[in-house]
Amino acid sequence: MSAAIPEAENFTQGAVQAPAPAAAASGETFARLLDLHAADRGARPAWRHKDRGVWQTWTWAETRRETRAMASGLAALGVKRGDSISIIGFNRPRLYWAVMAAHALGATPAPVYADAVADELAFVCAHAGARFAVVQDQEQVDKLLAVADQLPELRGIIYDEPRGLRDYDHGQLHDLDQVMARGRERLAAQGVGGEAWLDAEIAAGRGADLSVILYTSGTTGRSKGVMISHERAVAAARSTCQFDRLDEREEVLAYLPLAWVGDHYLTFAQAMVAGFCVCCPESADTVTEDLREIGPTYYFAPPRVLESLLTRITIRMQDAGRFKQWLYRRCIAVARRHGEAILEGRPTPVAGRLAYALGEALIYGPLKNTLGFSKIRVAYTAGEAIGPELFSWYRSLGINLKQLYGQTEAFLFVTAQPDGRARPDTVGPPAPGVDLRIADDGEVQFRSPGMFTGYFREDDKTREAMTPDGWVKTGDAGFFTSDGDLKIIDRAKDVGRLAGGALFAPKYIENRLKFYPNIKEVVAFGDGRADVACFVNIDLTAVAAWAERNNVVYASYQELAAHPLVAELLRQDIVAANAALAQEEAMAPSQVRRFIILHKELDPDDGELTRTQKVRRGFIAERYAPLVRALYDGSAEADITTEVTFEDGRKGQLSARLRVHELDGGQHQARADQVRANGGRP
Amino acid sequence: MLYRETGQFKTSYKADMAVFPIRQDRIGLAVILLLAFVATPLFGSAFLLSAVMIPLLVFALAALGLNLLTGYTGQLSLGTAGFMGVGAYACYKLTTFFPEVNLIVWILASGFFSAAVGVLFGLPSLRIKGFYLAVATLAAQFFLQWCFIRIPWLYNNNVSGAIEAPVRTLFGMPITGPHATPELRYLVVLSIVALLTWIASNLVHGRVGRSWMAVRDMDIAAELMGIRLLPTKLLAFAVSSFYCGVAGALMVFLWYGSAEPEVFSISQSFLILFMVIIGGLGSLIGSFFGAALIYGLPIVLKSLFPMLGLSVGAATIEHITFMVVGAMIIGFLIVEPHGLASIWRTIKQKLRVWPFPY
Amino acid sequence: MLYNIFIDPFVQMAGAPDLLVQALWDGLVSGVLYALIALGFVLIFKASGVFNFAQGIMVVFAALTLVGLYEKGVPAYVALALTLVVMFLLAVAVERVVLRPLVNQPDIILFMATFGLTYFLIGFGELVFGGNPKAMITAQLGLPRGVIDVEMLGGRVSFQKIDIAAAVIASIMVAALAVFFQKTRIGRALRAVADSHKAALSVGISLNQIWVIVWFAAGVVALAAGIMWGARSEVSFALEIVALKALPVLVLGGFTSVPGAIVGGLIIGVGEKLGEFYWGPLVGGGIETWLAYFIALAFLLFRPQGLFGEKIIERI
Amino acid sequence: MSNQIIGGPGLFSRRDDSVAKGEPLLTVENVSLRFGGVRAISDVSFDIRKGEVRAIIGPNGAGKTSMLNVINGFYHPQEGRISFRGQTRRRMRPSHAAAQGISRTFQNVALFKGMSTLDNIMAGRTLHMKRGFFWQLWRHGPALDEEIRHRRVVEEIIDFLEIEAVRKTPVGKLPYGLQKRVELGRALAMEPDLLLLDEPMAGMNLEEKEDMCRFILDVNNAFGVTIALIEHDMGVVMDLSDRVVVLEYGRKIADGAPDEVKASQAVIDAYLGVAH
Repeated sequence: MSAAIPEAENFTQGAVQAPAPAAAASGETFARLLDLHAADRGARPAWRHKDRGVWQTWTWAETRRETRAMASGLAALGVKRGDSISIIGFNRPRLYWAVMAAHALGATPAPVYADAVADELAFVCAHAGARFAVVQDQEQVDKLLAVADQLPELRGIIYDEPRGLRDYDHGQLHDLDQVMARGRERLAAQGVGGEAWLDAEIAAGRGADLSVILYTSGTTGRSKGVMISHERAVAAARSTCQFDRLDEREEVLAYLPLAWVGDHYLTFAQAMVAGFCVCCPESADTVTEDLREIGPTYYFAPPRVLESLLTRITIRMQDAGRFKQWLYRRCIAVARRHGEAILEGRPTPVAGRLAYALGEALIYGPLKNTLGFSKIRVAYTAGEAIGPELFSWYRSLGINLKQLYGQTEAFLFVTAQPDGRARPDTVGPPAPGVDLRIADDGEVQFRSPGMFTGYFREDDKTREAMTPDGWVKTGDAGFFTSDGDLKIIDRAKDVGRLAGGALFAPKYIENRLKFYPNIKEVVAFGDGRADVACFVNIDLTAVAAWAERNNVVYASYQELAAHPLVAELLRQDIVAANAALAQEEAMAPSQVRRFIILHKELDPDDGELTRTQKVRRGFIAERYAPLVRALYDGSAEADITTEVTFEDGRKGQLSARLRVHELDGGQHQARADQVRANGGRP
Repeated sequence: MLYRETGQFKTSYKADMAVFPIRQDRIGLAVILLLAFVATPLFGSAFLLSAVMIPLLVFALAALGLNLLTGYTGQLSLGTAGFMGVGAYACYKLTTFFPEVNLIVWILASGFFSAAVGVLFGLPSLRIKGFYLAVATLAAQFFLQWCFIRIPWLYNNNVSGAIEAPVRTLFGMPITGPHATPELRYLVVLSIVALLTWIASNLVHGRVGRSWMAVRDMDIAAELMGIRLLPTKLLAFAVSSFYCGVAGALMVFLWYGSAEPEVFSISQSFLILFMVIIGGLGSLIGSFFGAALIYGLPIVLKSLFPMLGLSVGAATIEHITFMVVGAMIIGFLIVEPHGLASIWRTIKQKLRVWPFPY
Repeated sequence: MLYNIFIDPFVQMAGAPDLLVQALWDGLVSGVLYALIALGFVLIFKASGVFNFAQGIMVVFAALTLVGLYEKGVPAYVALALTLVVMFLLAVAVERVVLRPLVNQPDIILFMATFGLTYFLIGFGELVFGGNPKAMITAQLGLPRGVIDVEMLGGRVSFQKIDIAAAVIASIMVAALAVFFQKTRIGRALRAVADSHKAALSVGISLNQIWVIVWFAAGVVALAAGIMWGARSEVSFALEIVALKALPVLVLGGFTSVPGAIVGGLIIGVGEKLGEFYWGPLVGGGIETWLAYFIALAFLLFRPQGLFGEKIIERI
Repeated sequence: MSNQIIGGPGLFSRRDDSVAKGEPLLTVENVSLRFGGVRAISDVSFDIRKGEVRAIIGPNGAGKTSMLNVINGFYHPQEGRISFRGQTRRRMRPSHAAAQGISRTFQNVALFKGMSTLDNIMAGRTLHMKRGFFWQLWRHGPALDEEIRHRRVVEEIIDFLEIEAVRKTPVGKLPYGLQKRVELGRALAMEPDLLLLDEPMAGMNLEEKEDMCRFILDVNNAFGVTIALIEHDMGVVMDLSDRVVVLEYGRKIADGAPDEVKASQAVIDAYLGVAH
């Protein structure tokens, strides 16, 4: 930790080498952008990492120096132009630098999810044809070694944290420190691996070269390698940076999986374009405090993160004193009334402004402070539909939270909500430079600056994914609202029809239900059926808290889920949701008639969810076939036995007898009327 | 609630190990210092300065000294007043021997004499602990007080048997004797207390403080980790007595003006012990709180009765004060055994996590 | 010099044995009083683990109440009875207000609490009965007065009758306590508590009752001590200082040993009297105030566990 | 170098190599210990070789902890000799033992309750802090620089033991398992040559035990610290230790490799003798 990391006071140390003349190059590459930043803002912080208790900080100049050392070191190991390099681990500066180092050498980084189990890992690495893998620690090394036989092309593994690896056979295993040390020596010397040589390598990079292979989370079947070229990636990032006026002053926290397009886009591509500072948390279980310490100005969170955060807030507030609770409720009420209007600069009564200002001083300010949101200028959420309540809750606090609709194939941005016109139910107008159209079957199709150049080593799939006239099929069904915003209802292929012929959009229904804090996951069925029924996962945090307050005793998740009172609890939510559905002509027929509370949480390790926590409906349907049958053959309960994978990878059998809960029509009709009475809100 | 810590991240250990890592705290401290050094002398009445602030600071300093010993190192001492006396008499002898040397030099120097005495009576602490150690310190208390009475040399054979602060000047202005202005006396006391408090915080935040607390929390473990008990404890005794000594000197020279041995009696020791307990063992700021409360309370009571229109004899008030102080000590121990400091910490914590309860 | 310290005093003793006897006697008598005060400490410490700093004040308080009541026109014996009642109420109050809320707190906290109690009692006593010293109502209580002069060892040694009475009463009291501890159910319970609280409950007495009882017992002892003391000098809070002498006594005797308290008391009493009488003059007298502590201190350095305590083995 | 393992430059630079790996680092010869009449240890001899993990096992009250106390000078045996790194000694103060490079953890956690995790481990560095009192008065400047140097080392340990999340938490608030870990950290901070662990896994659940085992092994082979440990969990002992010495009623009844010991009749009797 000594030499490499300067303490804050000697930030500006180290001369900034002049970058290679960019003129020589055709098209922009990230490698050349790094040189530019090192020249333009060499002394500004580029990367921070909470390590050894303090935020170790690297300036752009230092980042460039480190990256070059790594590049030269990797080259010494035999990394060549066109190689692909797997990058596996949690958010660590040196893993991002590995990406940059690869760029410098004209190699292609292919990040892999750190929590991927061994065979997923094997598939991705093998498919990417990785010749080298830069990994975080022993855990990843072990996984790779376990599947080494499936990776014939793998020449070497470079690890960042040597902990526990000293006794391994280092034939193919390299310590990143040594690799970089080697690199420094080579840079110092002339000839191959020297500064000049490396500059040449960088200059040799073409804008059309691959900048990254991003593997889709694979909602359906095996994941595919999305190829993004330098020039397109840069173009996309630049347009969105302008869109949100992001500049070198931003601070962001890199806490999402670095193999995910969102993270690669926000914390790598945009940072490399705008030249802002990226901060990596100390460890997975300190993210909350680290977020609070850093106070990002630009923030991205998937709906489920925001959701669980709000749940935690609510639970914590329930332990507060009577006065505080009262104050909190009052202020939040005020925020609900005026918050968004003030945020969007719409006219607001003076009294409202005053009340809001008071609330800001008493509640919103402190709240944002304890959450680490005080400095947020732009925040996005995407990946899933977000509950209207949830969405406007955050916005009403004065957090500029917006939605975007994106795809790996588009290198994220397809649509994005501009400041001042964020709606909870739509995803906004096309992002700058993006052409958007709706096919006859309702599928959304686009052409965008960041558009992918194809699926790696899978031209047939590429062809499937594109229309003959060069538009990309999103596979999502949606339509434009009157004010030109896109509204996504579901996966195009998932949109089916009820036996009655009415439209059936499972995801839409599921999201409706998921907006209730007690419900974690929902899987809706109904395609070709008479009516809609669903599986439900309880949200442990919320329901457990509820159980505590109502002293409901339980020993396990399974027991809690099976508890009749819990069933009653969820029934009320679902009735409410039905009432809301009843409001919309298209959706009225798809009110939920029956539900089963699953005895286990749906889990990526069991293949029930994708790594990005999307439900794999088809898979679940066959895995839980008996239950699905029970939902429709009118039986009151059903037995199910499933195989589960434990934390440590062991497998086991889990069986249970689950009740089928009926919802009689009349009841929620009544609710529906009542809802209509109180203005459509459930 | 007042705190806005988001974005206050540390990029260096220096910043991380600062005594006041949070910006809002630093601001608060600055404000307090400003009030103490500028506002109070400018706008404070003579009564406030010489009858409230100066005594308060002196007691705070003594309490701070005792806190270093009892609160941080866990060595119970009932001899505080004795050590204060040593400081006072040492200062008296020194300044009467060498009148030309600046009094402030002697005030600080006198601390070393009480430090030496403190070490002497700290020696038994190697073998004896807790209540047993109290005996050793009581021995000190009574022996020293006896010396103040029986050794005429100490008070230059004054017939009164008391020591009288001779007139001394600072930059040509008198800081002792009848003509010394309360403002100047106050500022001198304040500066010395501020300086010593800063030093104390340096000590407790570093190696020394850690070894003290280690000895307090688990002396055996501390010893097995190479912290040598005797030197550590003796150091605590020395520093503690130094502080008490200086406090004693300040008390006589910049507050009372003169003093009989009675001033340094056992009850004074108890009073300061109470300040430490109520203020909070093992907390610097607590010492100030404790001093403020225990010393301030009687003043408040005295002014309270007239306000209520009751004419009560001074003696009665004295008695009531005793009762209240006693009751308060018990009350505090029941409500918050860790004293005002801990209440202060709780409040601060609540403000930091506001609106959440934890 | 050395001669003055190490030889001369003993020459004096040999030279005037009558004075020596006198000194010894005086020492023994004050020793008895120290012992009585220490006894109160021990009772409470044994049963509730509380180091009761207020014991000294309880002595004064008891005496003050007695005299105060008498001055208010209550007949002596009634006043005595009433005082006992007051001491009982005090015990109850202490249990309710101090001990019960502070149960399971570290010893040091309880110790501090008794400091508070001390202050409260001082304030309270003075508020009710006035701060100025009072004379003990020895006669009214039918205690003997006057002096018995005995010709012995070529000199005249005078024994205050009250002192003899004191010694007698003290020994009766100790005997009574001994019986109480050994024979009665409660007594056994008390000893059980000293070992483990559960044990006490098994005897069928709640901890709180036990506390009340011991504090009351301590109160009675205090009253006795108060009367003796008042009879010799006068009743005032100056006694508080003297009460501190119990500390060295306990150090000598060990905190939990009744015989220790007595022996310790006598040693201290005699020790400091002889010291004052023979060595005091060398340093200008008045060494009584601190000699006791130095004796205890010196003793501690060699036997940290006290006279009757068993050796401490430190464990980790 | 941002992820340098503990054991690299900085930490453990002080490592003393007067004794070669495999040579006896500490030898106990005919040690007997009595409290008054009670015999805690009678005439026990064994040695601990540099770089090994040495287990001391035996039924409750066999004198195991007393043996550790003797080794690090907290108890003084009436008979027998102890030599550490070749220097023989009869009695010495615990602080000397510490200074010579013997550190330990305790059966029931003996952390400094009033301090944070960080301060506890920092306290473990006291031996290595040289700046005198008068520098401390000033704190800023040399004293603080020294503090920072040692903070670096401590942070390595915190990282190694994976307790970043509780760095600034008062140890009193930590769950038992973590407290044990912090205590290990404090002992490590002394950069010992010999580390005595008194029931490091007492009262832990399976997962915590596995972690602790991993840490102990890492400590042993990553920094080559010699370890002597008392443990009741036989499984753990057999996995961890190179050699085992068995005590019963203060006597040594067996000594050798785990399997030998397991086979020894005396041991079997001893363990059948007491409920386990």
